[in-house]
Amino acid sequence: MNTLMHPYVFFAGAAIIAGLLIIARTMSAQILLLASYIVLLASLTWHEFTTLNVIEAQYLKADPLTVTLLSVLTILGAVAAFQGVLYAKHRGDSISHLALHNAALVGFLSMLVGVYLSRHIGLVWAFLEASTLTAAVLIYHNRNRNSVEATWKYVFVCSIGIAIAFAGILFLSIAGSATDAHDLSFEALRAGAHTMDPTWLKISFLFLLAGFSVKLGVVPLFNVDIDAKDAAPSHISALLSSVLMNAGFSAVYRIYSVYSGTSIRPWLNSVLLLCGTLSILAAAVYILKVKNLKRLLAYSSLEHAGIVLIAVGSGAWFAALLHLVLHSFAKSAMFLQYGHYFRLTKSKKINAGGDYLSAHPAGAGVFIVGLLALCAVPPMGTFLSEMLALTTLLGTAWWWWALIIIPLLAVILWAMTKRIVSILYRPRHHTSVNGSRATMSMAMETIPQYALLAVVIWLGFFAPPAVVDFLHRASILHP
Amino acid sequence: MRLTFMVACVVSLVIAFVTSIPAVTVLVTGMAWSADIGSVTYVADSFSAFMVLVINTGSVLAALYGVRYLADDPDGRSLTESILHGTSFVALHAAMIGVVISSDLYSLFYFWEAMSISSFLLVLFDARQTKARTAAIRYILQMHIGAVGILVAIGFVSSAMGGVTYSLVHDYAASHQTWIVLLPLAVAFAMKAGLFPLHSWLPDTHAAAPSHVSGLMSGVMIKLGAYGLIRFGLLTDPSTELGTVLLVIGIATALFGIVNAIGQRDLKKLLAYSSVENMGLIVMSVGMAFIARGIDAPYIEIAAWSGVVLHILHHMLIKAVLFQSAGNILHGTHTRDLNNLGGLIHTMPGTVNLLLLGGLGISALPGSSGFVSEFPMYISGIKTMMMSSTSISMLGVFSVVTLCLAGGFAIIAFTKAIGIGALGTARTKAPLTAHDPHWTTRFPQWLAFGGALFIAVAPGMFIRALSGVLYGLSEKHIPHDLLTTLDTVGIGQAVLIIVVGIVWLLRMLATRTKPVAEGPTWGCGFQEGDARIQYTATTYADSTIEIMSPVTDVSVSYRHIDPADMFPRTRSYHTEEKDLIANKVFDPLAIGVERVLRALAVLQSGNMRSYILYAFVFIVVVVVLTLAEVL
Amino acid sequence: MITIHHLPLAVRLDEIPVVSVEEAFACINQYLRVGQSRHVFHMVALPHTDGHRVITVLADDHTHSVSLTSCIVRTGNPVPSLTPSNAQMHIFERDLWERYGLEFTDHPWCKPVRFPVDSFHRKGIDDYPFFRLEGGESHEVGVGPIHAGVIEPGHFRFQCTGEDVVHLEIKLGYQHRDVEGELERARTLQRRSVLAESIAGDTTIGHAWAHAMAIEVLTEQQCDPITEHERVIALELERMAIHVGDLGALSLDVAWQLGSSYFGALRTPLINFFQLWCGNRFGKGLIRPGRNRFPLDEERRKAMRLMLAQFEKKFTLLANEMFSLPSVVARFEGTGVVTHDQVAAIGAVGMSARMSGLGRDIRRSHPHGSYRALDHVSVIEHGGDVLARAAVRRREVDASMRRIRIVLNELSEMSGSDAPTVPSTFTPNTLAISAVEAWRGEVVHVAVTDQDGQIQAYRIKDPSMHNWFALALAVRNNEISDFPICNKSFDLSYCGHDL
Amino acid sequence: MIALVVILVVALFFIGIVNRTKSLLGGRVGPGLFQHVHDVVRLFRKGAVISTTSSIVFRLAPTISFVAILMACTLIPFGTQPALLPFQYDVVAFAYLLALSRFVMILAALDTGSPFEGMGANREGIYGMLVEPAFFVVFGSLAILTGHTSFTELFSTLHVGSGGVSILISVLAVYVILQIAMIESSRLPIDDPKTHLELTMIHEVMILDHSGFDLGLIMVSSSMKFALFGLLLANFHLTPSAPLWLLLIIAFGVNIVFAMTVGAIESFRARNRMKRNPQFILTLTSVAVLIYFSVLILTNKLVL
Repeated sequence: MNTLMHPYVFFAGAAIIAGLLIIARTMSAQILLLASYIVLLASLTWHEFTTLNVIEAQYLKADPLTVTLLSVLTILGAVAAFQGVLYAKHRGDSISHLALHNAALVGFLSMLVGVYLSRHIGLVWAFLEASTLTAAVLIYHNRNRNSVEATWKYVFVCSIGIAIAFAGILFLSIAGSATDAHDLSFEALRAGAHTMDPTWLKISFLFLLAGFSVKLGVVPLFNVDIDAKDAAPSHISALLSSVLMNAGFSAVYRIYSVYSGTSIRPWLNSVLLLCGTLSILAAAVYILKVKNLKRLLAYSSLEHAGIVLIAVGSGAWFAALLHLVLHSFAKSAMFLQYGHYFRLTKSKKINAGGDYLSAHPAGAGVFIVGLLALCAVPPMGTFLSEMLALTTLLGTAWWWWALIIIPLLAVILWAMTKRIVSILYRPRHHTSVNGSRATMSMAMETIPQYALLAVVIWLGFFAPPAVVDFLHRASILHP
Repeated sequence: MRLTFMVACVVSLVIAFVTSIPAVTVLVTGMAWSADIGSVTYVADSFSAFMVLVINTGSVLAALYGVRYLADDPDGRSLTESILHGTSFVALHAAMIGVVISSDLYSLFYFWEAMSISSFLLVLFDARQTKARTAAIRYILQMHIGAVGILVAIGFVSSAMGGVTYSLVHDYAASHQTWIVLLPLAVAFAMKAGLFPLHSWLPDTHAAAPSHVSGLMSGVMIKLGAYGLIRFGLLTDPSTELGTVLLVIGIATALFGIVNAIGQRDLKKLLAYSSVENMGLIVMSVGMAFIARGIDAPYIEIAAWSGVVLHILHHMLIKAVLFQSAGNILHGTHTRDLNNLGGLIHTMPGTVNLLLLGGLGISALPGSSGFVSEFPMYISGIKTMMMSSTSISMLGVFSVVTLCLAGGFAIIAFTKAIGIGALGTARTKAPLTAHDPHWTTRFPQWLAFGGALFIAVAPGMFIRALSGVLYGLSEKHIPHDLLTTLDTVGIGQAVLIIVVGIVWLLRMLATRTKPVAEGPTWGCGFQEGDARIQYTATTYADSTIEIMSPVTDVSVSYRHIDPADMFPRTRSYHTEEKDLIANKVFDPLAIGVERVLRALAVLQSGNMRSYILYAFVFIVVVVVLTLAEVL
Repeated sequence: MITIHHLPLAVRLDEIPVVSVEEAFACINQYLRVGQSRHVFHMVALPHTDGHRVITVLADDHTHSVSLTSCIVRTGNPVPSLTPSNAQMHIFERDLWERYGLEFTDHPWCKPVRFPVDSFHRKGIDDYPFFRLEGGESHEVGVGPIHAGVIEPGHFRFQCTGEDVVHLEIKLGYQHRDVEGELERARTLQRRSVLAESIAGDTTIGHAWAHAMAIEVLTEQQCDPITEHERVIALELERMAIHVGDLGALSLDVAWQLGSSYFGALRTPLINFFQLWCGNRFGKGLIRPGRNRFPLDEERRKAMRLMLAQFEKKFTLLANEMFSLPSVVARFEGTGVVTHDQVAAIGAVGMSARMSGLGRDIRRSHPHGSYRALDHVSVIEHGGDVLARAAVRRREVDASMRRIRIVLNELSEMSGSDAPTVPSTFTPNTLAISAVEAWRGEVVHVAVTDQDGQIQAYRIKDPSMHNWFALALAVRNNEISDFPICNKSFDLSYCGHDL
Repeated sequence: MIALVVILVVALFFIGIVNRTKSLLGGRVGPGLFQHVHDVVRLFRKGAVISTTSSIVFRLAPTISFVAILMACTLIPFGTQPALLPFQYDVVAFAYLLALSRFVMILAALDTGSPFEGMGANREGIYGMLVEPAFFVVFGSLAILTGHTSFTELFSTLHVGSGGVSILISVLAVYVILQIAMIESSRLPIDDPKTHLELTMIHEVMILDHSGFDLGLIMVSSSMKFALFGLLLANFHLTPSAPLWLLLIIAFGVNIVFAMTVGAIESFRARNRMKRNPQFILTLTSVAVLIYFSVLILTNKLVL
């Protein structure tokens, strides 16, 4: 099995499945193919877990971070694929429409696998660019004006971002050209970084960060990400908010870990803090006026990405990774539940909701627990990671940043709670036509959402030491 | 709903039972209980054990009441809601116990937040009403901001000491400036305790919460704020300065709370402000104890601690009685507005009797537990007046004057609550159709009142039983004459109650043969008198509010009659009581912050060019900041 | 509009012009617009073939004249109200509305004066439509009709916000003695005089004199100067007695026990002099049309001088004490202020007007009897508060004392003549008006005779009619605990209102 | 025990003396000295009229109020003779028993649903609240001066003439306690029971609807309240060395003087404006604070 499951095998398999998906014209075939892809994904994850830190292709190697993110990807990918089928069923999409969607999904996920596995900065860049294209198909899935605009913008801005990142890579190679490190693989860079010119390094990091920010969904290029999450189907938004963000993180974090071996580490930290703080600020600003539930969730992702960057910047890497993972689960659950919300109210608007507790009791539970997770309060794991991040920050020389961040987090908490609670409790107008109630099947559909949220609690507080230890290893990229 | 909560009630009882046994053991043996759960150590010394018992009693009372209260709940609730409510209740109970047995800041923070969030979820019960929803959200926001204090303390202590156990906090305070760690913690605790000026969440939240929860929050949860202040005050070797600060804050809180209680016409808000007052008294007494420790006056210290301990007990029991009575009234009449009540004693005698007894108790009148719990506070105050230092003596004067003023105001507040709400004639139809709830609803109330009565007649016994707690707090033994004084007070109270009984019997005997006629209340012979000829909650408070206008915020909407207007048309008179601090400080602040943030939102243009521009702006900004050596 | 320059007057009914309602009302409005020197004396309605003939009597203080106008108001035909433009008209219009069912289209305060709202069924006496503050947050205080003191019945309804009174409304009319009806029905002078004396117990002389004057003018009789002089003494003595008594009552209400006891004691010699003069302490039976039944002979004049000398000494002492005692002055000052404008607007009369700078005084503006020769100077205060009212009383007591002394001196130089015999039939179809400045203010009696020379209508206006409203204004925005002293400082008549 | 007897005896004639003083000063003979007692006895024999609006609170209140005053009586010593129930800090209990009596009477007043009684209740609550600081500051100061904290111990060492320095303080304290007694009993300048106007009264208006036995109890309570303060004042003058008969004479003498003072005050001044009462009572507190500082200076705790 191990030998069989080489990344090449995976990519080949993925390509075949994608191809079959496009031509398969029956629902059962689609489901079968998707399931086989998930199995493929799972076995790759298992394979990489067993062969940690082994260079497999020239530039593909799995470290604990890769495996962690792959696990998340597998779980969320499975849920999203399942949800995608349901989504198509509810919308009554044609099978070809679904086929395209599924193929794009497979492609998208596979590209992210590539991002996670790559050990070469150029390769990372390439996989990310490729993920943009597949993601565009998924965002475009609804085929309405809104999604056209969002897709178009997404592709355009992503390209710009990629271009900026490419400039960053160029600057890096300029920095590296003066030294022996011609190879842009992470190992080579780490070995040679300390000999490079700090100024060039700084510039290249800036460009890389700015370029990849579009994937990570942080300042400065977060806007388009928000628009995309708003326009995409809810299960795709869930993926954009979780695994794609993880991919962005993976890229930025690996670069960061390379550069942090040099003298510019304090500068790197402060830039990340700045970037994180600005993200949280932006989230606070927009979340205050947001009227659209989906955008609310998207802005919340912006906030959490900011927290992750702050955790990285203040040195709480474990907290950063934990937060990233937990957020992936929590936010996915929320986005999936948003799908139910939309089905019940036929609207993205928060105002359209109300008395969700009676309309969809099971879904209301997801919203409540999800809200708690996103607000990082006990007994949610996010509480632990956020607390670790902030207390670590308080222990650094930059402790006063916390005085800016904490009030902003409070504002976000207030705004989110207010909106979600109003969806849950505010009595609906009797004149409203959106008085429909959830069906039993919808209640059953919340089971995966609860499962995701259960992971958030479990990982936070009852995780076995082995898992915690593995996460610890994953968060420390350079010994 | 009822069934779910019954499960919660049973779980709560189990928790109470399981935790009370070690707590009692600790109190009896004086040996601290300690256990490692996971990687965390939990410790219960005698003070924690005392708090555990307080929490258990309060929670069990609330749970018992809640079972029946929720059975009368008129709204249809979904299963999610029921489960949420029950779970949150149990979580709150457990989290409160967690708070008092934590021995490091991490677990404290965890339980603290858990306590906030579970109480928030409990408050959400009635969130279908906009007011309750707003109150709940304000509550969680303020709690969240407050809890940041603990977070900050964790940050400082852990970075400096490499850990956050209480002993490390102690070491940190000893080696650094104490206030760096104490101040943020104090903010968190003061927020929870509802200390002035951080009290503004309390009245709204208590009013919004279902009554069993209000009682629990007011009787128990806010006490944990005081617990935190005491715990960390003691950890950091309290000084006279710290004591003075707490004393002053306590005084401000007590007076502010009770004056504003008078202004309320919402029965539950009135009770909530009274809780603010009582927290003020407790914290004032804590301050007194710290001062006494600073000047090495053991008698005063013990007296002050006795006051704290007895008052925590007394307030927990009496507030349960009062809030649960308010709950009965709310269910019976569907209103909390005193201006709509009146005459309840004829339709809901069972509830009003309890309200009366509770009112006597909370006003600290002789014959009640309130009197014995304030008595040691007076002892410490008067004794402090007699100290040699002028400044210390004046602090004593302040505390004594506060106690007596608070007592006087409490009389006004609770004669208002009872006299306007329950006595007289009905002001609207609501009280006429009300009736007492099922007797089981009143069972926990009588239980609580019985406990309070027991404290009232045997305070000495309680203090003896809690000597371990007092020793734990002060490391000193209780002076003998303090015990005798308290014993005498208890006997005196018993005598008072008995003599009232005897005189009442004598009166019955004397008037047995006398003719008794019944007639309308004297109204100067006017025949068309109606309920309008009665003081209302608003006008009853008017004079006090006028005297105390600097600390109250009552807005009147009423168009004055012009002097030249000889024949005024009918007009209406409305008042609205707001919280001075919330209305004049926090709300403008929040609005200001929101306005600034909203102003920043212009950056979201939807224009793609500007999106891309941001990337370059970001890069340029970082470059500039780097060149300026800011980064 | 017919204008006559002296009082008492008698005017033939057909001399009073009858104009249309609009014209009459415009005329009244125009008359009153001139200023504060003019006010309404009375408004009388007489039955007419198809409705009522409303005769309005207006007075001008400067020109010492009285003007009359009249109009026919048809039954069931609402007419515009004068009240919105002249607040002082309200009580007269309400009176007409209540008595005769005349309807006013825009009367802002069309409420009963004496009877229940549904005055024809008269079931509930206490169903008065009080002004009220809505919202359920203020409360009402109702005082009366039975009061703690031994006084007449009347109900006061306060709209309170705590200790502060927002509005006071007064409901009187628990007695309905129907004095006016009795006076119309009475057939002998004797009975009429006795009835007139008991219109208001504390204004015996004032009402008796006004009545006597009305009869005198209807019978075209002249009193001799001695009688007129004696009546002045009686009127001023009554004024003194009541003022002193009220100062005592004010003291009691501020709980100044010395003042209450000694002012009470000081009142005694004054009313005891009436006992000496006419056999009872209230001056009853003294004044009859055309004559006084009891002469003020030399012996009584001496006794009076002596009494006044003793009284003056004690009174000055006690009054000085009262007006210098800080605790008393503090209670009086600024309490129950009625401003000059308010007083003018509601057409207050007598001391209730003079305490706020409005010098309305019949003795000066429309002098009757000996006052015509006396060149009266009114006592005027400007504060408008309880202190001003107390001060007016005190100064009027002094002024009355001086007046009595002057008149006493003049009396001793006069020689009497026989009293005229007053016939019991009157000039037919005549309207007679007489006015007396009693202690409370102008007492106006209007008598109308039919073609047989019998009294067809007898209308009395006690000054309280105007002044009750001043009390209501005085209490507005005051403390409710100050109401008793405000009330006592006006000391208005319940029965004078409820005729 | 002796204190209780003295209080009961004083209560018999106190109001009589006040009324007699007022009548004499007002130039009248006035009612007999024991008219008050006759009234009470008559009331005890009478039946009652009870408002249909009222409840058990209304009926129970006079009893509780009476017992509270009675209990307060047991705290007062007679010179060196200890009180019936002496304990440390019984000063607090004393004030709170008066408060209890106030509390129940206020509730009884509100129970009738009458505007007048609500008015009285409201005023009683506020003035009672305002007067307490003065009381506590004075007794706290006396505690500082003597080092004792119960009435019994306090008065066993403190009396006018116990050391020249404390005369000033005693005089001030007597003044404050006198005024407190006047306020607690709703007499001038706060209230005047004679006015008989519902709108201006405080205590009298609260009991408008009480009749028969209960009204009798209330009247007994208010007499006893006066006597209670009378004995407090008398205690300032009871020298421990004097024999009992002399002490009794002094005690009754002080009470007679007290009653006559009340009568005189009520004759020679007018009542305060209602809104000025809080200021007036606060002035009393400032006198109490003056006492406090004098005591601090006297005991060398405050060095200027």
